[in-house]
Amino acid sequence: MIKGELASTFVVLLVFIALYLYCIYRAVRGKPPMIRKVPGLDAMEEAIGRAVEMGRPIYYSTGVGSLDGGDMPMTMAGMTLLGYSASLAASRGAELRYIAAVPQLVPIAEDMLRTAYRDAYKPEQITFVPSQVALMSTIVGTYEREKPAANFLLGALYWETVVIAEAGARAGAMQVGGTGRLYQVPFVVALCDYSLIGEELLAAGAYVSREPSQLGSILASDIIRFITIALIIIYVIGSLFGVDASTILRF
Amino acid sequence: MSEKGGLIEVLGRNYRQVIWIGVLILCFLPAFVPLGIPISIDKLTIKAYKCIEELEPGDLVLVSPDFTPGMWVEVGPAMNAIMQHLFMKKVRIVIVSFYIDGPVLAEKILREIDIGDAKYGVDYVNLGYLPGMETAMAAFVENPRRIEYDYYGTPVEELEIMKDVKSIGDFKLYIFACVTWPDPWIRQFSGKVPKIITVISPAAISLVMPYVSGGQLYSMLPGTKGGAEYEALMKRPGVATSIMDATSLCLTFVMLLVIVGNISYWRKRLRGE
Amino acid sequence: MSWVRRREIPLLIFAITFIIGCFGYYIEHPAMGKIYSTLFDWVLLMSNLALGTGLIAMTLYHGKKIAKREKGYEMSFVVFGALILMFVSCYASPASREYLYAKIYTPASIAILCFTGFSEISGLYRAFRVRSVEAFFLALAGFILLMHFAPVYGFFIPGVEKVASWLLDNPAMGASRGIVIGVAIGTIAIAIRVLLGYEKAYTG
Amino acid sequence: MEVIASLIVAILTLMAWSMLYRETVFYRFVEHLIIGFSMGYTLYITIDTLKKIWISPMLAGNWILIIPAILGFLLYTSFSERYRYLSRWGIAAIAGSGAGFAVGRAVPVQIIGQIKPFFLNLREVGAPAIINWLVVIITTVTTLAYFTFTREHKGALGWAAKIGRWSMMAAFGATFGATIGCDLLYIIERCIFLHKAPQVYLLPIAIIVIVVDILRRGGK
Repeated sequence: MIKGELASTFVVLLVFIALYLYCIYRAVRGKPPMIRKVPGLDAMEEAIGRAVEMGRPIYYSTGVGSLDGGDMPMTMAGMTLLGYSASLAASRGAELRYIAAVPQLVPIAEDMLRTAYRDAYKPEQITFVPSQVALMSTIVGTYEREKPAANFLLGALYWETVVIAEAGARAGAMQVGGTGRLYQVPFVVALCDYSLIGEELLAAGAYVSREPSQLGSILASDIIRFITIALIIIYVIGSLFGVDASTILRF
Repeated sequence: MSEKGGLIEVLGRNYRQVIWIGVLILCFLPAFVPLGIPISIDKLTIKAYKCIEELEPGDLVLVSPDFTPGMWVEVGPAMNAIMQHLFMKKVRIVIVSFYIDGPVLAEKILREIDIGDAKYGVDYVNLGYLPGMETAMAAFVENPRRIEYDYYGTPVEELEIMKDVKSIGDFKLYIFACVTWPDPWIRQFSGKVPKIITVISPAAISLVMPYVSGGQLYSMLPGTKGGAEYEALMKRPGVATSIMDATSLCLTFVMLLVIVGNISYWRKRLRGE
Repeated sequence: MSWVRRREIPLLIFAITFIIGCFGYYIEHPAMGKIYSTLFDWVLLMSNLALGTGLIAMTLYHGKKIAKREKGYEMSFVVFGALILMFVSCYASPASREYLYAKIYTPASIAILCFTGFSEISGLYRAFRVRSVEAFFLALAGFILLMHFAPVYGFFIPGVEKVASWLLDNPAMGASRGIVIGVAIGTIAIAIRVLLGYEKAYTG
Repeated sequence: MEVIASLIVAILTLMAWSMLYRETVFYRFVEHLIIGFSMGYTLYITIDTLKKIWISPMLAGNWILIIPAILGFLLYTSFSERYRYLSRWGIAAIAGSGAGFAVGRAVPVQIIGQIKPFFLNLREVGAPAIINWLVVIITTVTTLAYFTFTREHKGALGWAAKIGRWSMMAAFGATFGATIGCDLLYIIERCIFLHKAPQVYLLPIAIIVIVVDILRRGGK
C-alpha cells in the first residue's frame, strides 16, 4: 500500500502528527506552554492604534498566493491575521480594507469582515484585482492617494512584495510584513518596519489567539525542531565515520 | 545659503524621485551611446566565438530561437550577437523553432541585426514552428526535409538553400536558445550535429554545465552577459553591450547610494541627532 | 434546517479532502490514485468558479463609486470599458486577441513590473543603512552581490565572483535550509490546528 | 499596425512611469486600464477553462461534476448576510486539499530532503569543502534555533538565535543584491524600446510636461 521509498518518511509524518495531538491534548488539560514575544505581532496592535489616531485606513493584502499546495498554510495564516486585525480595528473604530488578488479569498474575506464589522461593514472594504500586475498597479496608486496609516502584508507573497512594501513606505504607513516564501522574505525584512519570518507567520494565529490548545501546537513544533536538529547531528556523525545515515534510516 | 539648504531639504524629502531619475538616466544613456565598459570574458564565450570563426562561407548552420517574448531581455540580445556573427561569416542559416513564439522571434532578430546582402531562400530561411516539442525534434533530426512549407508558405522545394539539406548531418553547427530546461534539445541533437552551442538564461547555467563538461554541448553563452562578451569579441558593440553598460552603471550608482546613505546616517548619528 | 449552520460540516469537508490530499501522496493503490486526481479536478473547477466572486466584488466597488459619484469615479468607467474591450476582442477573432493581449497589454504591464526594479533600488537605499550588527550583515552580503552582478567589477576585481558564489552556496544556503525546514514544521502545525477547528480562518 | 501598437505601448509606459514623479491622472488611467484588461482576459480564460473541464465533460455524461459545481456556487453566498455560512463549505474543500497537498510533501521534500545533503564523504574531499560543510551546518542549526518559540532567547539558545539571525540577514542581503541585477534588466529593456523611433519623440514631450509641473508647483 505505502510506496516503498516513502515508508520511513510516512512513519515520521505519523509521529509528528501524533506529537501535535498529544501536546494539544496536554495543553488543553491545563499545562499551556509560555511563548516568547514576537515583536511583529505586537506591532500590529500599535499600527491599528496609529490608524485610529490619524483617522486613516489600514490596508491589508495577502499577495497573489492562493489556497492550493505549498501556498495554503501561509495564505491561511494571513487570513487568520486578517480576521484578528479586522476585529481589533472594528472594535476601535478604524477602517480596514482588504485587496484580494485571488478570487477564492474573496468569500473568506467577506465572511471575516462582515463578522468583525457587523452593521458598519461596507462592501467597498474589499477590492478584487485579477492579476499580479493589476495588484501592483492598484496598490501603488491607491496608497499614494489614500496615504494609509498602516500596511499589513501577510501571506504567500510573490514578486509584488517589494512594490507593495515600498509603496507603503512612500505613503508613510507603518508596515508589518510576513511570508514564508524564501525569495520574498528578504524584501519583507528589509523594507517593512516589523517582519514575521517564515514560521513566525505560520505560528501567528496561535500567538494572537492565546488559547492553550493552540499554544500546545507551538510546543509540539519546538519538539519537532529539536528532532530535526538531532537528525542533522546524526547525519554529521555518520559523515565522520563515512556512513550515509540515509542507508540506515531508509529515507 | 538658505536657498541651497532649501534645495537639499527638498531633495532629501523626495529622495526616491531623485534616485529614480538617476536610474532612468543611467538606463537610457547606453541606449543612445554604447559605452563599451570593460567586462571579463568567459572561456566558454571565447570557445563559441572561435567555433563560429572557423566556419567556412557557405557552411550550413541550424538555429532554434526557442524562448518566449517575455524572456527576450534574458537571452535575445545574445542571440542577436551570435546571429550577427553568422551573417558576417556568410554561412547559410536554417531557422526552425520548436516553440510557438520562435518564428516571430527569428523575424525580430533578423530585423534588428545587419544581414548585409544575404538573400532569403538562398542564404537563410525561416522554416517556422514545429509543434510537439521533443517528438517534433526527433522527427526533424530523422529527416529535416519533412517540412514542406517555410514560415511564409513557400514550398521548401523552391528554396535554393534547402537543396543542400538532405539529412541532419549536413549541418556543421546547431545553435539553440532556451530559457530553462535544455535537456530535450541536447537529448535529440547531441551526436547528430558535430557541434552544439546553447544560448541560455543565467538562471539555468547550473543545469547546462554538466553537459558542457561531458562534451554533449560544445559551448554556451550565459544570457545577455554572454551576448555582451560576444559583442566585445566581435568588436561590434550592440544591444547586449548597452544592456550590460546600463547594468554596470546602475549597479555602481546603487552602490554609491549605499555608501552615501551610510555616511549621512552615521554623520547624523554621531552628531547625536 | 439548523444543522446546515453547524461548524462541523466545513470541518468534515476539510478533513476528508485533507486526508485524501495528504495520504494520497504516500499510498499506492489504483483506487486511491483515481480519488486523488478526481479531487484535484474538482478543486480546479471550484477555483475557476470562484472568479465570479471576484468579479462581483470588483463590480460592487467600482459600481458604487460611479453610482455615488465619489472622487475619481471617472476612472471606474475606464475599468469597465477596458474589461469589455478586452473581453469582446478575445471572442472577436484570434488576431484581435493577439493584438490587444500580446502587443499592447503585455508590454504595458512590463512597464508596471518595472516598479519592482525601481522599488528595490529606493528601498535598498533605506535598508542598507548599517544601524545594527544585523543590518551590517545584510548590507555587506548585498554589496558583494551587487558587485558580482555588475559585469564591470568582474573585470577589475577578479575575486568578487568567487566570494559572491561562496556566499550564496554556503551561509545563504544554510540559512535558507533552516527557513525551509521551519516553514515545513509550521505547515504541519497550521494544518492540524485547522483540522481540529482551532484556527478559525474560514469556519467562523 | 505595428507602429501604432508601439506608440500606444510607449505612451502607456510613460504614463505609468509618471508615478515615479508623483501620483497623476495619467497613472490613474493606466492603473484602471490594467485592471480592466486583466479582468477581461482572466474572464475569457476562465470561461474557456470551465468549458473544457466542466461543461463539455458534463454534457458527455460525467454528471458527478455537479457536486463540485454546487460547492463552487456556494462560494457566492458570502455576499448574503443570511446564507454566508454556506460559502465555508466550498472554501473548506479548497483549503483542505491544499493543506493535504502541502503537508504530504512537507516531510519528504522540505524536512528530510533538506537534511539528506548533510552527509559528506569526508575522505573524498579536501579541507575547503569541509569548512564549507561546517558553515552550512552551523547556519542551518542556528537558524532553526532562532525559530524556537517556547523558550526565551537567553544563554546558549540566545547566542544560537543571534548567529542564526545574522546568517539569515546575510542570506537576505545576498538575495536582495542578486535580485536587483535581474529586475533592472526589465527597466533597461523598456528604455531600449523607448529610445527607438518613433517612440523616442515622446520623451521630450514627457520631460517638458514634468518640468512645467515642477515649476508650477514651485518645488513642493
